[in-house]
Amino acid sequence: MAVSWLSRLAARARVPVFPALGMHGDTILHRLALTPGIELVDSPRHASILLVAGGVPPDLHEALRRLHDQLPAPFATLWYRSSPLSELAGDLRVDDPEALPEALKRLHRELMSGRRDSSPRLLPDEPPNPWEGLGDDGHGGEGMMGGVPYGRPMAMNMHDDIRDGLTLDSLTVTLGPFLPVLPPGLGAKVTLQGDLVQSWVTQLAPYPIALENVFHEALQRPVPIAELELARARHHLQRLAFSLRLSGLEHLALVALRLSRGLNVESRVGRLHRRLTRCGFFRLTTAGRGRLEAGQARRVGGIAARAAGLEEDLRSRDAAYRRLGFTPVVQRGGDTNARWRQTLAEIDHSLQLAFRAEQEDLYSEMTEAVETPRGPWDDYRPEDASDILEDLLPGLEWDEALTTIASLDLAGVSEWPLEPLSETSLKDDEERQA
Amino acid sequence: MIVSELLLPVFVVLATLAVGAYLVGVIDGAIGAALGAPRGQSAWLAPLTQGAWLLTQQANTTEAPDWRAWRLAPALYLALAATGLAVVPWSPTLIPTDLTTSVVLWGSVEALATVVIFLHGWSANTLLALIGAYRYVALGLSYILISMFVLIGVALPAESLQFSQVVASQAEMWNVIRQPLGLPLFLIVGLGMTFWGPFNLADSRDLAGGTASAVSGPPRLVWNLARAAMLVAFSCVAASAFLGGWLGPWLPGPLWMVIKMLVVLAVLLLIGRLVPRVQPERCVTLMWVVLLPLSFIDLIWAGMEALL
Amino acid sequence: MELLTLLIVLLVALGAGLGVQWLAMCHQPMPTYPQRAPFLGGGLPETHAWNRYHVRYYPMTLLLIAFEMEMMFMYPWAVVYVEQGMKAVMEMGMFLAILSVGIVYGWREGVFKWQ
Amino acid sequence: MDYPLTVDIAFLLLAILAVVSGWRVFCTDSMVRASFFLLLSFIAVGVIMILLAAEYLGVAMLFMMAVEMMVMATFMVMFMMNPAGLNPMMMVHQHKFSIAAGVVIFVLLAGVALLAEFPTNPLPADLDPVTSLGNELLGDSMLIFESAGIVLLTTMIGVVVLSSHRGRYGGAHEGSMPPGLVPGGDPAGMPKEDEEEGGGHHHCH
Repeated sequence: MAVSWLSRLAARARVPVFPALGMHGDTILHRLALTPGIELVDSPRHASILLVAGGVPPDLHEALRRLHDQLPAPFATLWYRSSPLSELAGDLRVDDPEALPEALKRLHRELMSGRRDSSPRLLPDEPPNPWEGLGDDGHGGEGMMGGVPYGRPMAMNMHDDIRDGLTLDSLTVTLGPFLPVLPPGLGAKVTLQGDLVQSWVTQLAPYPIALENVFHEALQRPVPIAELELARARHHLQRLAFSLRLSGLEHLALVALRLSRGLNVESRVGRLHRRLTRCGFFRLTTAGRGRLEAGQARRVGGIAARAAGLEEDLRSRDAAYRRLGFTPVVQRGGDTNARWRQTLAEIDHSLQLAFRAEQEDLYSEMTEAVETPRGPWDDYRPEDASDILEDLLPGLEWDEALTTIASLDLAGVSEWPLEPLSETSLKDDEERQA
Repeated sequence: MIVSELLLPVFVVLATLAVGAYLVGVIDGAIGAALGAPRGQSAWLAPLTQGAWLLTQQANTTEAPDWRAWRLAPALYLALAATGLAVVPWSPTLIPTDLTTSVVLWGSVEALATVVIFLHGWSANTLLALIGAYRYVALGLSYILISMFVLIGVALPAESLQFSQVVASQAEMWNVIRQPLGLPLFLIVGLGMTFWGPFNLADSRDLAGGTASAVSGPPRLVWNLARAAMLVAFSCVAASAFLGGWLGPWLPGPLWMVIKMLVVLAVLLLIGRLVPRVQPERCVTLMWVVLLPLSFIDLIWAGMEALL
Repeated sequence: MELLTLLIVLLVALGAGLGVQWLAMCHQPMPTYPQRAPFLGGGLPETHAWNRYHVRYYPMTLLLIAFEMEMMFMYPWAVVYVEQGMKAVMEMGMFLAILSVGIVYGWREGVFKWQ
Repeated sequence: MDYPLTVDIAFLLLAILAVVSGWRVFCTDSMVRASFFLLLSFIAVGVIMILLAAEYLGVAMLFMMAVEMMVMATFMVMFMMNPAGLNPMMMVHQHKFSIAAGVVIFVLLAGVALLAEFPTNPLPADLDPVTSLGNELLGDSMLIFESAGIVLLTTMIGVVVLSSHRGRYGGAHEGSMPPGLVPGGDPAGMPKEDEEEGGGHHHCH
């Protein structure tokens, strides 16, 4: 009796969803973040549903299995535009973004009421190394530091520290590809000493990002500049939202997402910029780290380059843009802080350009190259640059390292454009709930 | 006699703790909704459903945790919150624990909280929880001095280390006016103590939940509850130290206390949502180089004011 | 009586905290090893996380111990402050001035930064 | 305010707690546990002090020890192999000597406690220990108090000198070179003989 009452209450809770992102899965997260009754959580231990969004490449299936097994029971897995792992072939798959929130909620309710069993464990129940009954006293350890106590060796690799030279233990772990604070798909082998990154080796490049179709079209025929610039602003706003959420500014992240969803030529970003300045975003969370050298900045391109003072923008070669009086915005500094100032300045700039371009009904004229939000696309698409992290991150504290990664747009550009989501207005989502 | 001296105070403390922790959830949800979070179910129900879900979830473990410490830490944090709340006077006669050194006892609750939070992160034996634990120690050891200065500031005019005397000394003017720097500094201490908002270094998003990243189910429920309870205890202490505790016209003392406690709570939760997380290194520098000198000034100000 | 109240409050809170965890867990099977592995976004650690953790702020902690020792003198001082008047002001002013030298020195040497 | 039985029981329980947790410090494998067992032992002693009407000292004990044991735990973890005690180990050395020393000290202290004639000097009931402590600090003990301030300042400076790696003029491994008085000039306040070894360009005039 008491239990059924408890589970009825639990069924009405916000659905805690842990997203494991596959290719192009991040767009649905922007939508879920604005959906009532859904909570995107940071750790699989805090979730009752594992949402696999987007296709997961086969070489990541093992990592996905590990992640799947880390959710505490009762939990379920939902596959959004992704084919379930072979063991989970019977799982729910949803392809329609409209139906996703309802499917998540139904799944949670079914789990709570016991109508659906918890997802099965995929990996065998074995310790990383056998330990029971082994070693000096039956728990796998040998001597002071040796053996595999409780299944794992102890940390004992004494590298000299890069900052103060104290020789203490360092920890080597592989992170990702499903760590929500990293760009989707990024995996790395990281050695930490204390909370300081000693070395970072990028093992899995982040998934290529899909840009809106208008950037692909711009390489074939003139496209309306207003449309191009709005798409650019949308991309940057979504990146900004990710970083704001990481910094604990949930409400401003939602402001940025809402802005990006309802973006039109009349939209302005000045208010968001002022709110960010006032709450101390630039001073408290993003100061002075992650500085790119000119060479690195050029390699990454786009915002990162211009934030480092390089006036490189393909738009200034386009006659139509020149008619609008376009000159690239640049910042000095090239650090995390400068990149976010640059991002906000460029969003603002894009919206102004879009406004004027719409009034004059201007089309882009240059079709051999286009400046994408990710960087210049002329002969080649912007390529993955995540290996610069190997030079950039050592010596940074964990939080600084993550804010630095969040401020950089490193993934390459996918050859396929973004599939347009059917644009029901945001209001509908929210009103349907109320 | 037993009822009025023992049972009533115990009941008051425990009830405040439970109801207060629930209200933290409600107010935080309401503030979130006002700031634009998508509106789902009513804010009144949300903490209950969340709690119910945590009760039904399986409790996670890690490969080789320090079992006892791991399970003790949330309970100890809750017990510390209860201890902190017990020193708060509700009226001139209703004071659960009226020690002559209750201000110092509150200080030791703050110091022990650091130990407990560290223990919660350490004993999980996972990387992200460990980083959270050590980060919190940096914060905990930094705010403790500020808290001491600020609380000594309120003890000066009271000529006592007893919260009831501190409240009584504010009969003419509340400390929030008399020592204008005190309350803002103390609020920062409170955010640090509960690792809330800008000072959420222990359980932050970049660590996937930090010290709580490996816990689920009932232990996580107790941990969240304890955090909210500590926020309540802190608000009560702040209300007695700076807002004149039970003092106020027309209404009975305990009611004034509740009102003031809710005001402090709302301010804390609002700051928690509006300010981004401070980077650990900047946080330590900020505490020692900016806030500590400010708390010096607060003490000197309080001293001058007390003599005049 | 006061201490008894405090003790009861403390024990009830502690007991409730432990009880909730224990009640829900006493009839639950041990999670599988893959579930118990640390969460690193699908990645794996090579070793246990417990290690000789390189704390980056250790000079600050040592400075704190020295400073805190001082601060314990300030509580009794605060109680007699108004009674003693200017004498108390002078004494504590001198005392704090000496200590602020320590803080300023530490700050100049970068003690509050990560080592 | 006379309830001897409860106080007696409380004292006994706390004393047992203090002794047992003090003993556990040496049995446990984990440095963190050892530190916090010691903290628990101190807390028990602190509460006993509160029971003995030394309220301020008791509470101050809780306060100080919480901070100190926290710092001790971080350092123990930094400097001990196998800090979490994943493999069992023996932390106790020189058994015979320490047992003998322990017994001797226990006998001495117990002897003092049992045999000494404690003065009976009843204090007025309204005496507030905190106030008298404060008056003492501002009275006869002022010199001691201020010298303690100087000693602690020395401690602080010593701590910074010994532990801080990052100096005003760059990292400690580079040698702390003060900047020149003119831009790019020689380090200020350095003895002349430095020029003989490093500064070859000084001779080119």
